[in-house]
Amino acid sequence: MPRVVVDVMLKPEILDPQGKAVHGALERLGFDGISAVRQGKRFEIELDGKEASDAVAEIEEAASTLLANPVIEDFDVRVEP
Amino acid sequence: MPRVVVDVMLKPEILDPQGKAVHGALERLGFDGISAVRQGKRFEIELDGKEASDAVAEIEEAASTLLANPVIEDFDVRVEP
Amino acid sequence: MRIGVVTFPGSLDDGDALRAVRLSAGEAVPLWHGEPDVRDVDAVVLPGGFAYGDYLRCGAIARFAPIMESVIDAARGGMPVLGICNGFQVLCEAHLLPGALVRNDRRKFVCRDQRLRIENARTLWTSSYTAGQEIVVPVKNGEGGYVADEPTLDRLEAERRVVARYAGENPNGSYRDIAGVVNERGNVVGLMPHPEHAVDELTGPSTDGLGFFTSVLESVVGA
Amino acid sequence: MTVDTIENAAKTPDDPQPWAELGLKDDEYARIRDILGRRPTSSELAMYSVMWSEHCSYKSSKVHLRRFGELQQETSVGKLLAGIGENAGVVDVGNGYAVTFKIESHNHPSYVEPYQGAATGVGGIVRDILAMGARPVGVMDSLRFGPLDAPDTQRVLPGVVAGVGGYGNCLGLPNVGGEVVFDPTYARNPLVNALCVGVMRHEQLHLAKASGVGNQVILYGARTGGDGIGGVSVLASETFEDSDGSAGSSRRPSVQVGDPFMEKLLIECTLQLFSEGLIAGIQDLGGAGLSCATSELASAGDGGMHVVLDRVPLRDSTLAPEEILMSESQERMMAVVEPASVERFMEICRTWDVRADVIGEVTPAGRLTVEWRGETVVDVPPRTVAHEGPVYQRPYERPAWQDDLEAASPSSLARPSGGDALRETLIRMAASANLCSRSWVTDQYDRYVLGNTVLAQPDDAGVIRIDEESGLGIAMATDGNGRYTKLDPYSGAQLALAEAYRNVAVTGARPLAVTDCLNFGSPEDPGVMWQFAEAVRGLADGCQQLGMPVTGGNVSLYNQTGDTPILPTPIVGVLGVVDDVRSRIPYGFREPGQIIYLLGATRDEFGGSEWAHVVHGHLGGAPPAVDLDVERELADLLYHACRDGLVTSAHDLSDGGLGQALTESVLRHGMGARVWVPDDLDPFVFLFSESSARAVVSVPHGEEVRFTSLCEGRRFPHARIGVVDDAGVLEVQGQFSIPLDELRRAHESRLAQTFGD
Ligand SMILES: Nc1ncnc2c1ncn2[C@@H]1O[C@H](COP(=O)(O)OP(=O)(O)O)[C@@H](O)[C@H]1O
Ligand SMILES: [Mg+2]
Repeated sequence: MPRVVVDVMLKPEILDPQGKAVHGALERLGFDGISAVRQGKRFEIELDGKEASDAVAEIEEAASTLLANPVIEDFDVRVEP
Repeated sequence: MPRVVVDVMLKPEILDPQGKAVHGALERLGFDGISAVRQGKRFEIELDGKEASDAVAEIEEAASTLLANPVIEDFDVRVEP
Repeated sequence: MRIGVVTFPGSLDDGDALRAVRLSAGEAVPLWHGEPDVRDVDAVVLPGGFAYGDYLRCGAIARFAPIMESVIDAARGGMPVLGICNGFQVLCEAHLLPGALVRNDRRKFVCRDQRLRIENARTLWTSSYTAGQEIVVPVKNGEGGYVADEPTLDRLEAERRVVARYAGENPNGSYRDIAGVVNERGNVVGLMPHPEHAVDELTGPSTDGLGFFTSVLESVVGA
Repeated sequence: MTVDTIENAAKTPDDPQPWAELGLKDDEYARIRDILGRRPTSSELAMYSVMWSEHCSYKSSKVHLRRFGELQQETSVGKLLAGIGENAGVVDVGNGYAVTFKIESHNHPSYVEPYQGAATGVGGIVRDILAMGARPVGVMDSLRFGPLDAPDTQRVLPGVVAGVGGYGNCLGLPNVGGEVVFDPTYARNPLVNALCVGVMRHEQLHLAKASGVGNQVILYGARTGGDGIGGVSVLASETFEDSDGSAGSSRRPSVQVGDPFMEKLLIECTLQLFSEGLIAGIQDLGGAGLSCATSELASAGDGGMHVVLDRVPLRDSTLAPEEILMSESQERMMAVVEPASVERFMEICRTWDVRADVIGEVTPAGRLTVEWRGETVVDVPPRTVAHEGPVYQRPYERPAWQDDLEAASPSSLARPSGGDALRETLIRMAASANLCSRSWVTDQYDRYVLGNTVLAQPDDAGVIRIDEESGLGIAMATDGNGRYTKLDPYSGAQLALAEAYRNVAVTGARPLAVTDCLNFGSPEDPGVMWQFAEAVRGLADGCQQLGMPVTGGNVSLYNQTGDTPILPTPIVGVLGVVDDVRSRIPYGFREPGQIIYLLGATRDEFGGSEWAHVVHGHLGGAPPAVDLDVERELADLLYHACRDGLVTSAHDLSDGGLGQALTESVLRHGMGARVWVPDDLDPFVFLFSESSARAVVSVPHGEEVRFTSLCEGRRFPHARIGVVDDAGVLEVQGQFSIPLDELRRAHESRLAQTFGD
């Protein structure tokens, strides 16, 4: 079944407290060499029937109105094999 | 800079209220042909210096204890080009 | 004067907002999210809560509720609209107000009594206060951090459109301690704290919140 | 996939069945065969195994719990409208209003997945309250964790607190109280007990029974998925720790994810269904899912029900019938509806966007039958599933170590002497895990929503207004002290009762009724079983003495790690009525010049005390003496003092004694106090003893005479111990003084330091 994935991440200039907290926790666990962690959302959208490539344009539209708020977030839409 | 991405999704048998809400909203907005939506988390981990591939094993470990709860979530760790 | 309070599925503070309107001698009118328009009300309150569960992003789904089209039109036409907490989030999502509200910097829901400074006492919702006045009302949110890009923030400051600021501790990481903003025209106000929970000494930390409701009553009657 | 039908079962009597894996004992399995006259089908086996689990059948505790049923079934206001055995007890609070309340545990799931475990714990108890016909109006949470600084507490506590808040806040129910207690025995075995309270008019009461042949059985709410399958039996009958102690193995029960928004819709939808009179019987779906709801409804009603399992809407189409019957998917309810009302029922569900399906009907025969793909997979007498499960007389015996524990009196422990040492002790106690400020936790809970919260944290009890006009309200508190209970389970349970009772009374309310959650170790350990039996006996005797019924509750057993059980932890919730919430009493000193009185007698009592625990890590001796008659006198005194406006603040004394109560009272509004030690008391005993039946109150300057004559008239011990001032220090004359800032830092920073701001 075709699947479209949308990743939504906070824009770099917006503070990401969750990513920061994960970064801190990783360091406490002894992982070093990490320079930054960002946390965002991942949507997996299963399409029935429709060709995934046809749907991408529609989903781009949905991403910019609903799934992401362009004031604070960037998004990326792609068809997953 | 090397980047490792961790995707965390609820296991398929676990209820995903977030995905359900998004699915409903997409339908109300007139996007049809969608059979399911799942919403999960995406972590982008930037490494300084270190070879990403070396870090993956370590991050797999962290994912199972910190980023995901394997009782209800699956995760996927990969190096992003 | 008739003040409508919209109930979305998942609205929680609608009852409190209706009570606050009544206590300030307005006529409280319950409105349902599925109605096509706001009927004959003179002002609208979008209350706190978790409309549609708010699982995606607060206010993101409510913004598309049937009644919102009419609220957006009315707001553009100058009707007083107050969004409290979730209502503020809805107004930002609907682009009636600039900026956005994000997860609290402490990553926890926070409920506490909060000191606020009223910065602009000339909006339709704050005229009962004096500029610089400090009040105490509850704040309770999980995604109450107000953010916007620097130019927007600068413009808001320059145009005196910051309505209220957190005094004392900033509970959620809001940029420049912003607790509430108003649109250019001065009729649409978004506020993260909850004045409707501060209308009765018995159930709130103060009665300081009444001013928002008496303001709109006076301004519309006076107009 | 072949389906095990009753025909098939009759033909293949010797097919091996996994009854042991499902937690059934061999005699239990034999009994099922006996009841059915054949081997059970796999669906029947699933139903019996979950319904006969400890969690659902109370098989080890039942014989003891009967004591609660023997208590009087009325309060000082009126008869109970529903008691033990219903989803929740219902208490008449006057003016035509009734209140329903209950506490329930969700301990094991909260260890496995803290956020969701705690969240669904709140969701489950809210549905119990809703099922009685009431609008839920508030929640409370009683929590126990391992040591504050243990690594696992770092994982469990923030998740549990976020889960309680996440679910309750999203439902719009104010959180009005609870507890947070730390002890090493709760490491890997946290306790998450959630309480919900609801309000209705008398005539709105609904009961869980399926009566009226031909009435339709409707399942509504969320779809059924594969979550929590087998959870009940596995959770309640075995410890969830694997032998290697690791997390996340496959033997772990699966956990459900809650959808509070769905539950909010379910509440509003159900309340509308009630108000239009469309519901003949109703039951929430909780542990054991459909197995429980169908068998309990049928068993309590006319005794017959037919269900077509194919009509259950599924989230996962591959589920087998036994899985559908066992699924614990959240946010579902089952209603019994007259045929003529079905259409309107469906219409209302549609307005709320709630899915509803007719899945069966009430039948005359005394059988519960379930059909799947046209064949019968279940055909059982419902009573044998729901109400006539096994009952055990587990052996119990006072443990051999109990004598040594009692003999290890705290009297030999080194006590602080001199002002500096007392000062240091007071500050150390105020900052200790069990006594420090709970605001890090409670700030994550919405206490304002619904606009009727008159008192909430940090006050001694939550007070909720239920009638805006008359000011009628209710007060609620939960308490429990595992250390006291370990020293003496009988008195420990009574001390928990006494404390909750007192916490309700200090707000000016009249205590009416009790709910309880009994958290203990393995019932297969005779020592644990003795603790359990003694605690129940103590609680029942105590309720009888105070004239309060136990209206319902919950038992959670097998709380242990390896062979080590948790401290025996009976949590007691007391409900009180407030005639007019406008006269409620908060705690905290507010006005300089007011006089501070200590009510009640202070004795040298340190067994199980917070002081012995914090300073010496000691547990031994006897807990403080309980005298419930004196508790009642204190409650009565406070009620009258409150009604006549003679006190402006009141705070009960419990863990940490007077020192802790003073600390909290001065910090509340930043008022100082000058306190003196009565001549007949040692300063250390005065400050840190945990004698029961005491409270500290402040009296306005002009009311001293009236107040003292009230006490004298009742011969109730009272001592004038200090005065409120605005000097910014807590001073104990002749001993020490502490600036409030210093005290505040000690008391308020601990949890934030540990768990991060
Ligand atoms: N888990 C919790 N949830 C809600 N309220 C809590 C919780 N823990 C403590 N509280 C509140 O914090 C205050 C102090 O708690 P505690 O010292 O245990 O009270 P007390 O000793 O009077 O029983 C009380 O108002 C109590 O209800
Ligand atoms: Mg108390």
